[in-house]
Amino acid sequence: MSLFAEAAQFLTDPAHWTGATGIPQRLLEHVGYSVLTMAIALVIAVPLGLWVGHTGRGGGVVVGLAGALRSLPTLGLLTLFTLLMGLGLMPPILALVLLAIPPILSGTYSGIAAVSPALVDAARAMGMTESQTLFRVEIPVALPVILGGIRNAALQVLATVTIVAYINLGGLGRYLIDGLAVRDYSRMLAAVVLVAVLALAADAVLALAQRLVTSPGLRSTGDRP
Amino acid sequence: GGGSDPLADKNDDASGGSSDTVTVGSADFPESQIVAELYAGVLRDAGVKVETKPGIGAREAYVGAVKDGSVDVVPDYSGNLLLFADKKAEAASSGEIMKALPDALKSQDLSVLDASKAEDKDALVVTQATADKYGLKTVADLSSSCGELVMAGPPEFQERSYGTSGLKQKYDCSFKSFQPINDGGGPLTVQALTKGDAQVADIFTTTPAIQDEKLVVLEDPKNNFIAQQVLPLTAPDRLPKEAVDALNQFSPKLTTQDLIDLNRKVSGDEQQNPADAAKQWLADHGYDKAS
Amino acid sequence: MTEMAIRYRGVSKVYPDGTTAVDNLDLDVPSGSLTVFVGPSGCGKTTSLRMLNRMVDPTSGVVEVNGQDVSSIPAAQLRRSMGYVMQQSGLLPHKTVEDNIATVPRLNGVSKKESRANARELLGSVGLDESLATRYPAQLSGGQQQRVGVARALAADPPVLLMDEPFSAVDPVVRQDLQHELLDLQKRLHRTIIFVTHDIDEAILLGNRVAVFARGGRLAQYATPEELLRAPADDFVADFIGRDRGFRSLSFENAAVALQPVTVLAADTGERTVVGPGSENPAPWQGTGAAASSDWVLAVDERRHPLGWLPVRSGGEAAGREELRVGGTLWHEGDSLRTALDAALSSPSGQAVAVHEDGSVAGVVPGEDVMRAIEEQRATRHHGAEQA
Amino acid sequence: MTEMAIRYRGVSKVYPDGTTAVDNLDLDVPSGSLTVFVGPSGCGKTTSLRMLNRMVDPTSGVVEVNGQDVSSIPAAQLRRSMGYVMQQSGLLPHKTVEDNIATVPRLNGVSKKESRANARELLGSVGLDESLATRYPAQLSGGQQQRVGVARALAADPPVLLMDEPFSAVDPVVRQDLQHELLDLQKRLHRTIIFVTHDIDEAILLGNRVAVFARGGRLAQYATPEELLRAPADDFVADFIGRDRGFRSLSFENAAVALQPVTVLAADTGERTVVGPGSENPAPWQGTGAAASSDWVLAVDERRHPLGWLPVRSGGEAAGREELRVGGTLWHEGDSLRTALDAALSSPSGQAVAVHEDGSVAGVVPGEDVMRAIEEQRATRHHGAEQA
Amino acid sequence: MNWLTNNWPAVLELAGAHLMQSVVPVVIGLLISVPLARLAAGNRWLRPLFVTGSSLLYTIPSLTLFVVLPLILGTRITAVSNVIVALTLYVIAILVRSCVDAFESLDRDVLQAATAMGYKPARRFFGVELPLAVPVMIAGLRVATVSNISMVSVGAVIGIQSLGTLFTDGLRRSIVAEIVVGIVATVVIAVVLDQLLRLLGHTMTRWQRTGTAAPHASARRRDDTGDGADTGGARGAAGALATVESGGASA
Ligand SMILES: Nc1ncnc2c1ncn2[C@@H]1O[C@H](COP(=O)(O)OP(=O)(O)OP(=O)(O)O)[C@@H](O)[C@H]1O
Ligand SMILES: Nc1ncnc2c1ncn2[C@@H]1O[C@H](COP(=O)(O)OP(=O)(O)OP(=O)(O)O)[C@@H](O)[C@H]1O
Ligand SMILES: [Mg+2]
Ligand SMILES: [Mg+2]
Repeated sequence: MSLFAEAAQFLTDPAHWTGATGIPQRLLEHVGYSVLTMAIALVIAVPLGLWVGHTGRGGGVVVGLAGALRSLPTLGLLTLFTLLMGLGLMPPILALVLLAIPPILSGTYSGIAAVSPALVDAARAMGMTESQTLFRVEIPVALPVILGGIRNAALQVLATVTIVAYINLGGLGRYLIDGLAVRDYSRMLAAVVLVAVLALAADAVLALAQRLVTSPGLRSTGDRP
Repeated sequence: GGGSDPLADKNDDASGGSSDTVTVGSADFPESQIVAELYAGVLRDAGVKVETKPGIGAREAYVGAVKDGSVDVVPDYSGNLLLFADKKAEAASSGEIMKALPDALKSQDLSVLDASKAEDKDALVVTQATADKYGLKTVADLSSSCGELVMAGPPEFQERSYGTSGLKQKYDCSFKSFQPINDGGGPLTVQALTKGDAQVADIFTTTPAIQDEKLVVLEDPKNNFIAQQVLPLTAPDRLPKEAVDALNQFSPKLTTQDLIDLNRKVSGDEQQNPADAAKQWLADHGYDKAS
Repeated sequence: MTEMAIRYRGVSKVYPDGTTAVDNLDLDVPSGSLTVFVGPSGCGKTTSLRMLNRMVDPTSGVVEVNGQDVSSIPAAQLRRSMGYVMQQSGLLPHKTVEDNIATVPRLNGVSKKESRANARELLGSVGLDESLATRYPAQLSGGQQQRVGVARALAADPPVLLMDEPFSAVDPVVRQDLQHELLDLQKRLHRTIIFVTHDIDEAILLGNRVAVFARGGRLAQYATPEELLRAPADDFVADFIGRDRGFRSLSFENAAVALQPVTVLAADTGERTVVGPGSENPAPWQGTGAAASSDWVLAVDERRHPLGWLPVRSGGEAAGREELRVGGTLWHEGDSLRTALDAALSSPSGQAVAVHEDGSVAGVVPGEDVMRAIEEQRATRHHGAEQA
Repeated sequence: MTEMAIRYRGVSKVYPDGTTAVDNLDLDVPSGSLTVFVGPSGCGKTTSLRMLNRMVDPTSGVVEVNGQDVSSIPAAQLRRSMGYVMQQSGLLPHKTVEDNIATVPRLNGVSKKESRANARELLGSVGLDESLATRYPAQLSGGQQQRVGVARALAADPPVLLMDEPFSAVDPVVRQDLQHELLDLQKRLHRTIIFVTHDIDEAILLGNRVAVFARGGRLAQYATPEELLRAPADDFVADFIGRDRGFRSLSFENAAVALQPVTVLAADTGERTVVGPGSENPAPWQGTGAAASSDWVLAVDERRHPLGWLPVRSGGEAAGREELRVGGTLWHEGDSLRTALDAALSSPSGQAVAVHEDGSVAGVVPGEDVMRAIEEQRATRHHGAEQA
Repeated sequence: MNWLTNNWPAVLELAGAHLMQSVVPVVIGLLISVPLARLAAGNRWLRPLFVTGSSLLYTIPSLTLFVVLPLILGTRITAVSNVIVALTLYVIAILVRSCVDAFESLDRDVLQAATAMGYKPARRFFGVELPLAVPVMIAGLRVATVSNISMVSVGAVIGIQSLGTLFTDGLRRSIVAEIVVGIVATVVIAVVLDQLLRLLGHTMTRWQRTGTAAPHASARRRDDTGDGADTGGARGAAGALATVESGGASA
């Protein structure tokens, strides 16, 4: 019990809320790494997923690729890249990007692929060009699934950004790694609480976004006469 | 307690007081594994049946393992062991530490054997260029330039008594910033130093890179970094007599330079595994029946 | 718009897996007509239809719309000039009803406001309430969805409408409504419509001309519904049309029959009068004359709508209300011989009850008169044929 | 098994959301009969059916099977005693065809081997090949799936079969096959079958008795198909039955008509003979007599199957083959008046062609004769009714 | 490569430990998730509770779970059992959601048919629902297994032996080959297990593959309910699969 009390104490200590090692700074770093990671992963995975989902070509490859990427141990990549590239921002971010790609990629791909062929057919029959079909029909209809994948990726990244502290970067992981080094479990627990709160907040924001951009027509079946 | 751990229970049967097999454990970094292999070789040479359990983890883990009997002996470092057993201990020199240790350990039902000469302690290290630029020979020389320098070291350096606070207290030195690197003073820390990401680093004295990269170890006149002699950690009456004797005879033979050389073999380009490196040393030192 | 004729010239389609879906199809669809493709499952109806808007490309042969080879028209442009209604409405689930309808106009660059306003108007013309405009497809019943599908196909005012089994997914009652709405629509709009179905009744009801496809993508017969029923080209077509084709072909004959007077009994007052052609004011019943000699009187309500027949007892007295036989089907003046015959057959008295447009009794047609009219029509037809 | 009668007594069902699905239903279903529940969508047919096997519990009233309140029978046991066929076959997709059929026997503890052997036998009785036994449902066509569904419902040899729109998901041609197979099956097995449909034609074709439900869960009429067509209880039923009920009700009358001789022309030899009742060996054509005076001759092939009619020119010469009018529908001896009338109506000569069972011409029935027979039947019926 | 030839016994041993730490949580997690998911599927209260709960679990970095869990459970921090308990929780976090999806994507007609044939609830669950849920469940299981295998290595940071040990050790000793061997070995284990699961799913779902199906059979469904079964979007089994496959876990 005292562990939780100590963690609470850590969190409420005003000294921990200022300075270069304070919680706000760590939060900022954490969010910064996460956003950077997600941005890179989105730029890579979304277009690829859209293309494969739309053309139906290479679906097997994408599923296999996502599976293989998913099995890559982030810790291993982190250490490998660091050894090869030295200290710095890029090695950990690269490792995290590889972590974030599979959910985004397979979410995008399978979201698009799951759009009813009849619907795509209808779109083409109305005279939509391929890109109009993709952007006006497939993407809007697949959006809930695509955003679901992005949400998953974001959650994973937020939780995993903690291990960039294993090498030398900041973020909330610092509290974890430093706490671990000196067996200060209350600090680790406090870090968990912070990460969880951050993740929940991010998840809530993404869920809201998901709700806002998802057409009500894809949700409701309830209120028909 | 570990009673619910099925794996720990299994090991209880295989080792411990009732059995005549001695289990040698090690922490999860290469030097500890090397020394553990040395212990194992020495014991085998003395006719003791040995099992090894390398890479148990951090101190808390292997100390726990010794306590619960899943491991009988494990190499450790005098100063840090004392601080682990007694957080408020103030002893710093090797003599003081060796005096304080047995009492501090007794309460935990642990004991140590004789310490070796070999020592692997924290030290502040700079490149030759930095040393020249700021005229550094000892840590005390840093005090005027501290504020301009970035220091690299393991994350716990900021928290330890000998760490950031100790430097400030004893040498009035506060670095511009601290860069935590979690490789135990390994290649990344050295890299940070050589690439200029940091100017001062906390690197263990047995790191071969100190010699290889021609780094300068700053002297520590005020004994900020406490002594860290290599010694076997065990529990009272755990080891058979011949084992205790063999280890006590071995310890004086091991030197700091031995550790540096062994480390170089394991972590350097040779990439030997700890057991092979240890085997070579044992053979060179007349332990014929070590394997 | 009058030139929007469609022509298939030696068109075949073999799918990559070797299936011959359409086999050397030659077909001229006049503009402004509703042509139905009908046939058993897998006979290539959908394939033939989809070659029109280039959703499928023919393996050989040429498909022409308005004299122009469709393969020379950019696919997207061609498709926007044709409304397409599918079996599973194919509505975009993420768009509201009005935006669904506005899709093609929007693709053509019509402003959002204008296309929506137009969409709302169209809702009315397919029998839907404007209040549905902001609903999503999932909030509509199947029949409503199909109506929206039709409205969407009409939105860009395309001269050609392609409809692929648009009503087969809705229940029979709704289907009937939809069929009649389509006929109304066609009467008003005069599009060139190709309508695919596998229901021969639907084909006969809707089509100006019907193309019957046989398995293997062969066109078995292309004729008016009337010809189809009267003279199926071969056994396959005759089989496919099924039974009752003699009876059903009467649908196309106007009944040239003369009304006879009938004795009616006002159910409320019990008063008997004679109603018949020319007698604006019904004559009181005299107990004599042709109408009086019948074994039956027709019970009517106060508005003179028929209620049913009552047998007349030997004494000339009508039976009590408890013996009322609910009447048969009714014949309106101008209705076909089919309706007249059925009205006669379903009437307990053997006389078809004819009613005015307001539903009040106009007279009766005895069954023999209907048969005679049928016989005369037959004779005329074959006589005409013989002389030709 | 004869006692497997079903009875609804004052049964109502109001769903939690307030929908009244069934309203005070009273209905007696005699055992061994095929009873059809028919009505528009949402009128409570499925709900009524499912109260029988306790998939739905009534809000009030009692449902009895064989005199026993179903609510007193454990649900699983009750259900295993009733075969249930659904619209979407509801086959277990992870089991092979034979294992699907064997499901209920297996639940009842029959050995795997025995139940599978039995399943293979059943396959035959629903018109499927045994080789399908090891397929999975996804490997079958819609019609095959429905047949398996029927076989599965029969597997435990249940005295009661519940069928909820079992054929509405298959195409019309397959549906017809399935309907006739069901009739055959019922002729052999005499189960108590409740069959739900919203297709009145299906109801009339299949049902010994038909229960017409109206919206709101009201039972509008419960009668034989014949009564239903002849005397719909109210406007709702009359509307629901739709048009042609006079004509369709002729299905239930055997045609008591006499065959007349006809002049046939062998298409291969050009030889004319007269074929008629009693003349086992066709008489040579004399150029005289009733048959000879007709304006038409019937062209036949070498097996004397009818090919079509040829007009006879003024000189008594038959027209050439190019003028052949494909024949109408055919009348087999024993067929109903409906078939006879249609055969007459669809015949260019106005004469119904009657054929033997082997398809060879037996004679003709002039349209007037059919009409007379219809008139006589009508008169008899109403005369009988009057005297009763 | 040289490094591997000198050290392959150690690598094998670590791989064994790794395999054990990945498989045991998956098995336990599966056994716990399936009943939980069945309870939650379609349940107005339990569903949000479980699904939200599992996504909350999902956000906890594994490292902390490894460290903090024993303090809560009272086990030793370096005991393998901690890793197993922690990873089991992650497996549950992924599997509960995908199993809920699996159960909710079942064809209601088929379930109704089973009930109408007189299946009692327990038998219906094992005889019908479970086998039919396999495709979506296997998809979730594959994601959980693969993610799990990659997560096991994090235990090395607190000194629990697995292939992850090769990463921490390789970093300290500056041996790239060691780390590469660790990564490759992890991926190999993941791929092998993934393929085994795929094969398992394949044999368990032979019924799904249509050989000679008539393509028109399913197309001709009457769908006047307008519940959007065919109007596209992410519903039904395909949608559930799509959702499940985009899952994963945090390291
Ligand atoms: N893309 C395709 N590839 C291969 N064969 C196809 C394809 N589309 C259709 N076919 C086959 O071509 C034939 C004709 O198909 P089509 O869809 O045109 O028939 P249909 O008359 O519309 O049938 P239905 O009434 O069932 O809709 C069928 O045998 C069908 O299986
Ligand atoms: N579980 C339910 N909860 C609420 N209302 C229901 C439920 N099941 C059916 N209903 C409603 O009860 C009424 C009767 O439904 P039922 O399914 O019995 O009709 P049906 O005659 O079988 O229709 P259909 O021909 O469409 O199958 C309908 O209005 C329907 O919406
Ligand atoms: Mg089609
Ligand atoms: Mg129903």
